[in-house]
Amino acid sequence: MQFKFFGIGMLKGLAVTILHIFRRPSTSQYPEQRLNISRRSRGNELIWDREKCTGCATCAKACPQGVIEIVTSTDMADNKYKVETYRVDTGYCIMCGLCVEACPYDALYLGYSFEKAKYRRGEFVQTNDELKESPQRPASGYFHPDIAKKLPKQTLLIEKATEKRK
Amino acid sequence: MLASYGLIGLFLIVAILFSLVMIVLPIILKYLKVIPSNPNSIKNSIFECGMETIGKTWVQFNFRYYFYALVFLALDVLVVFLYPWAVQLKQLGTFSLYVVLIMVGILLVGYVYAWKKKALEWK
Amino acid sequence: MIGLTHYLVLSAVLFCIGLYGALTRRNAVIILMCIELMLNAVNITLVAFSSYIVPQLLTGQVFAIFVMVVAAAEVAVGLAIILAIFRHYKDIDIDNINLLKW
Amino acid sequence: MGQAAAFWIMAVVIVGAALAVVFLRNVFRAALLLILCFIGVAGIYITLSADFLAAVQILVYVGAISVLIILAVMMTRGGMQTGNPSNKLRIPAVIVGAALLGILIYAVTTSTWSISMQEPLTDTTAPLATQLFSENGYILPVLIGATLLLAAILGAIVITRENPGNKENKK
Amino acid sequence: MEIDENKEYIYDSYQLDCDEGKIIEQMKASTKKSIPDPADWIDADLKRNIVLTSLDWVIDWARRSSLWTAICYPACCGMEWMATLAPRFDGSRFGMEIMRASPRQADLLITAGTLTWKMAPNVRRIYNQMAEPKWVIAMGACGISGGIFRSGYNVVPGYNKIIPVDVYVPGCPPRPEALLYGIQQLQKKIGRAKAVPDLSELPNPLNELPNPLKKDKKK
Amino acid sequence: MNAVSYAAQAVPADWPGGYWWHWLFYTVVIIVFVLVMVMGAIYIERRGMGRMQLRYGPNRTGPFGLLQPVADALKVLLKENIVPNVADKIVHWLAPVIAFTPVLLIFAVIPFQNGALLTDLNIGILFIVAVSSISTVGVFMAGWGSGNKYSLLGAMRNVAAVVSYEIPMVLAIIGVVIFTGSLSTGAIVDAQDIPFILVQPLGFLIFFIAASAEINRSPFDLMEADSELTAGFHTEYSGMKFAMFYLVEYAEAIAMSAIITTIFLSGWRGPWLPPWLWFIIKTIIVFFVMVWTRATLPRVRIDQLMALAWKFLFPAAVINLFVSAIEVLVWPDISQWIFVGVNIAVAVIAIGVGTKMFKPGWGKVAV
Amino acid sequence: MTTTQEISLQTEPFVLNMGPLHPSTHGVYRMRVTLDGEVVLDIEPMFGYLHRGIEKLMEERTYTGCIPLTDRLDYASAMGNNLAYCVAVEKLAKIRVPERGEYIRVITAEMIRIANHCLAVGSMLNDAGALGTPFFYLWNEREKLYDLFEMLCGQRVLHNYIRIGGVSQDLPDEFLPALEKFVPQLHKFINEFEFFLKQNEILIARAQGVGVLPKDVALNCGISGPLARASGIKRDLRKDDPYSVYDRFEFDIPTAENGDCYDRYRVRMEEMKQSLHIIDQAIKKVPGGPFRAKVPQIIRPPAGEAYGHIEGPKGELGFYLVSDNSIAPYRCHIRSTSFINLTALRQMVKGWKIADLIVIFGSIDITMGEVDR
Ligand code: SF4
Ligand code: SF4
Ligand code: SF4
Repeated sequence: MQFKFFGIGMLKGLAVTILHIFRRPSTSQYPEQRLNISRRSRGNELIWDREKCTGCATCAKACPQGVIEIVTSTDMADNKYKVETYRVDTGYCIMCGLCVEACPYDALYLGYSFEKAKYRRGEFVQTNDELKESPQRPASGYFHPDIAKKLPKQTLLIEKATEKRK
Repeated sequence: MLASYGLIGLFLIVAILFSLVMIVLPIILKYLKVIPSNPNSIKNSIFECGMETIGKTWVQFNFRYYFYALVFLALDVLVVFLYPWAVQLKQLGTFSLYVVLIMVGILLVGYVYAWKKKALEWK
Repeated sequence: MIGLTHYLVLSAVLFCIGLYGALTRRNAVIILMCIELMLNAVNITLVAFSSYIVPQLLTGQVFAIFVMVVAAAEVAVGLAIILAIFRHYKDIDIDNINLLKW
Repeated sequence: MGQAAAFWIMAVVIVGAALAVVFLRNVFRAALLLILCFIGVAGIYITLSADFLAAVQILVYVGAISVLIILAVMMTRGGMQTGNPSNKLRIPAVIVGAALLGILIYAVTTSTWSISMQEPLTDTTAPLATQLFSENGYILPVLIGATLLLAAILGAIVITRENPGNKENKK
Repeated sequence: MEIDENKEYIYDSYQLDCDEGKIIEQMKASTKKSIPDPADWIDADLKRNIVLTSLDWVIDWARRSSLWTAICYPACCGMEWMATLAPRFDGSRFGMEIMRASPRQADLLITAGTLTWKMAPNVRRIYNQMAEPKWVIAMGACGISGGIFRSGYNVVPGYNKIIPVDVYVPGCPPRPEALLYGIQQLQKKIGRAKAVPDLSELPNPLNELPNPLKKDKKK
Repeated sequence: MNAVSYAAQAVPADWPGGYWWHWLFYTVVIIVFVLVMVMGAIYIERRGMGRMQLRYGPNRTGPFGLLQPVADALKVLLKENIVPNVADKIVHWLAPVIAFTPVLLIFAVIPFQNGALLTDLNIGILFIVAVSSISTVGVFMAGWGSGNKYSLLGAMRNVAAVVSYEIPMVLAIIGVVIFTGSLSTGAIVDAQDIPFILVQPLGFLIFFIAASAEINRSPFDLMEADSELTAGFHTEYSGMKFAMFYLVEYAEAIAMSAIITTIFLSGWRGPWLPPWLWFIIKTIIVFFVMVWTRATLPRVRIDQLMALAWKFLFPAAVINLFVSAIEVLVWPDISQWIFVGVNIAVAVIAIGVGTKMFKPGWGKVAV
Repeated sequence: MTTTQEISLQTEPFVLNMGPLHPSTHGVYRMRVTLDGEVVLDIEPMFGYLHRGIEKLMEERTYTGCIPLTDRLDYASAMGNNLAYCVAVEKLAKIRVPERGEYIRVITAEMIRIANHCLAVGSMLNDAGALGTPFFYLWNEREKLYDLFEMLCGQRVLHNYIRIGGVSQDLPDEFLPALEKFVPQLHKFINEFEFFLKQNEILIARAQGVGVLPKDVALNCGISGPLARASGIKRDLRKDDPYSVYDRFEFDIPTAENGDCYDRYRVRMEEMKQSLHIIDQAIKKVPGGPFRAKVPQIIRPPAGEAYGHIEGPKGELGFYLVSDNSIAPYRCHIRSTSFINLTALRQMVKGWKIADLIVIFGSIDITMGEVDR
């Protein structure tokens, strides 16, 4: 253990900390200042487009969790599957996005919003129409580049820092 | 002089009362049902990272502190002599400085001995 | 009015409590504490005499300081002995330590 | 008036604490009450205008000696399961103590003391220094005191030191 | 003091392990049903046990604005929990940067991570040792339902099996903002509930649980 | 002169017949001062550390988060009280009282302004040192009385720290006393035409380090090192009892800042502003330095803590003491500015030599 | 060995429980520590408080479906786990990754290395008692990386980005410019941080010479990564067994001799610089073209076995996969770095103080998810 002169290293450290007081904090004050999250954000919900869905259940197969539960009935007139129930338990889903990647008909999106805290466990189970896209439930651009283009640009901490340095 | 210590004594009483009130207040509030209180045996058991304690709780402790305390005691008594000396130094003159030097020197022998015998080492 | 006698009686009481403890207790640490009580009793006497009989001289207070020095030395060595005994016998009950009873 | 009140409070505290030290079963609490007793004695010193001594009392007794005692209590806890029993000497000790107390109180109350009418010194620190360190002061006792402390340190370290040859019979 | 290289300074742990196993088995057996969400209890019958009702809002405000958290971050959600406290999101703005390692001084248990059965008695114990009033936020899919590991034999499917959960925050892991949102929901709840319900009077499965302490006594 | 300073001077120490008023006034002032300053200290610490760590710190509760300490205090008051069933109950309950009372007593002799203090004792400094040593008994009782291993470890560490740091601290004070020739706090402030931080730089350093070790401030906060001992000696404390220890921690920090202000920073003296304001400003600055070091430095280890005290601070304090004594005896009437130069040189040399000689800690125990 | 201690008294050792819910056991590690006063006589590690059965769960998921599971192994550096797993599967199924995919992988792998070291150094300093400040500075940098990861794959922590045969999505347009901005900034930060702490006396006293891991012990325990390099073992899979396109980059392997906590700290800081160097080179060379090989949604590798390993941020991270030509691995075993590095803990801490135990433990840099799996 060699020290040059006792206290020099500590003084250096003290200098650094005191200088940080004069820097702008990197905090974004959440409820008021919101960050633009990533365009590909995997928010905490699934969005399902009833019109586009063919009931092929590729998503359910791709899901490693088995979160998606699809009940279909065959509609004889159209010679198509008709989706009767499409149930997702978002309290169980891990937002991995594999189902979205798998869906061949672009009928499934991950949500863009993340403020989904609930008081009750039961509220996480969502079925059919609760899964629709709406202004409260925007879709994210994960695996959907066309949606990603429309979403606002992500705020980056790096840019904040570099701007300040200039 | 007693008057000023009287002030301190009275203040001491207030200080003790103040801190006692701070301690007793929650008990009163508990009976007013402002503070919840649901003791049970798990709650009242010892916290040790969420596990039960292993072995005795009140373990016998390390002897090593004793050496520090020993040297501390001797030096603390030395300090008692130094206070009046420091106050009166200008009037007492150089002679007292020699006396104190000798005195400190004597005790420093003990200090050095303790150091050499590694009593001041923590192992 | 509080006079010298009050202090002396207080000191006597304290001394006797200490004495009783030192004679009857079997726990070595408690005995040491009792000895401290006795020394304190003596100190009270010294200071009381000093402040009632020679108020301008402080001789008693000087003595009291020396008593404290002695007390400190006594505690240091006494506890060291207790610890040494404890280390050997795992016990500090004076009655059980035959070594000192010869 | 104030002095009387302070004296009686302190006296009660001291005697009560001292009795508790002697009779309590829990050694740690006894040590705590010993500290209370020391603080009471410091109060008594203040009523006797010995303020420097009172501070020293707290500094040395409460700050140092009691720390040592508490340390010893903690370290020797293994031998303390039995609490604080008294030995067979109880009755003789009561007799001796009571007799001594009687004699002392008799002596104290019957003798006449030449009480000086002078006011006690208010600032005791500087005169103490003069008494201790001036050329005709108590220099030799001071140095002897220092030597005593030195002896105490050395002795205590030597006593508590582990004797290397001793290791076998311990295990 | 010497350390003997070959000596094992370890207490016999076999018996302890057996005990631990028994406690876990008992716990598994006794927690077949999950504990109902406290939101239901409070809405159902709000027991106002406060005399000074006019001071309610002050009390709630105080409790709301200083939620000290107990330490419990078993797994990955702990990363985002740290990020919540870190400069970018700064949970300290809400007065909750003080993490008390001792549950006695904590108000909020944020269960940031997967709970295995082996861990369950400990978490239960920590929760029990917290001083009331206390709240629990189940963070992440694992906290809500066992998440990705739910199908494993060893994972508790959701913290609400063993302790009552006040707020569930979904995500795997939830973003710090999502957690902060959850904390705000909890704060709202503290304000709304006026007083904390007296847990002892409610149908509380906690009361019927094995007591790990008693088991240890026989040793 | 505004209202507060007028009030402070309204009751001089020797106001005839005003003994009780004097006592009542200063009792109230001290308690209010301590409580307000503790709240302020908590706020400063949390906001200051926040800013040093690139974040804001509490800013939601009340304007600028100023009510945060109030909310904390209120919440803690309303928490459940838990007493462990293996605890020594009386000791457990009394420990906070024992820890808190001496801290309040310290303020009795600290001059807020010229003559504005509860009482100016002849032995003021000695009183402070003596009283503050009682406080550790409270910590000790807490550690013992809880019956928790972590608490006990914390309490033992506390004893170790106190045992080690009291001596250097006292010796540093004696260095100051040599210059003033009095133990009274008022006289010490009066003697500081130059703040003693310049006259006694080494003494100041020693005192600052020793003080922060005595009151468990980081980097010496080993008693409650939460990364090692969960919460140290107050692991088992909840509710108001815990709040008392929290209060003690900050009240001690404020007390130490006030003492440092009095002894080394010329107390209430200063140009332009009213004296009591100077006193408060200086106290806050010293406290801020404590926060600053806390935010920067890692924690030392227990053996390093002791080594620092015994092998570096103690010899340095002795050297400082005798250098001061010789200076006072050799040049009794010279301007103190000379001492400033000499003592700074001595300090630099002492630290330099210490750097060469001093090895912190011995690390591993031989196995 | 001999005692140097001359003065001592015997005390009875006592057992202290550290963890699972202890502030500095990085999750739920539990040790029973036998203490003599403050000195650690022995520790008994206890595992399984985060045993989540990842290896077993992988046997019932498709090969792609396993990727989210690998994320949760070492959650401090999820991208590295993805990569290691995909490397193993590609070996098993003999898939070649296109150039662009390889470069993206290298960039993300180095980014996660930086992020991981930020956390490792920060939490070690936090354990040493630096009350958050260095931790938060480092975390601020980590946060910048999180931003970039989020831009790539929409998640901050558990990325699930690297896929068998490439990566899941192409780089967004604004990614490379942002990364270019980040590199000099991190350089600047590292310099500032070294100024902040490198000479700090307390840190040196706490970390230098503490918890020495001798070279032979490290080799015998199979230690890898920064821990081994701090003990003087110059071993790095990126150089020794180049996977991906690492052979095209120039970089050094920082090593140190003493193998103490301070060296581990220094090696990690140096590695961050080297990673930046690699990123710098990779940004300039990223080719166009496809980012992912044509791989069917559900792959069925031929029966056989493969071991794919990479130099993860914590050391060698390997996946051993056995396939029986079904859609899910027949057996998967993970050579988890943290677990193997942790085996050295007991030898490192014997005889140190309890405070050192925390620092040494912090300096190993483990993630419980990986230890217990
Ligand atoms: S996001 Fe993942 S877990 Fe959730 S439904 Fe889709 S595939 Fe399943
Ligand atoms: S994969 Fe797409 S189309 Fe098929 S069932 Fe799922 S959501 Fe519908
Ligand atoms: S919810 Fe997801 S991120 Fe959180 S602990 Fe579980 S697996 Fe990890």
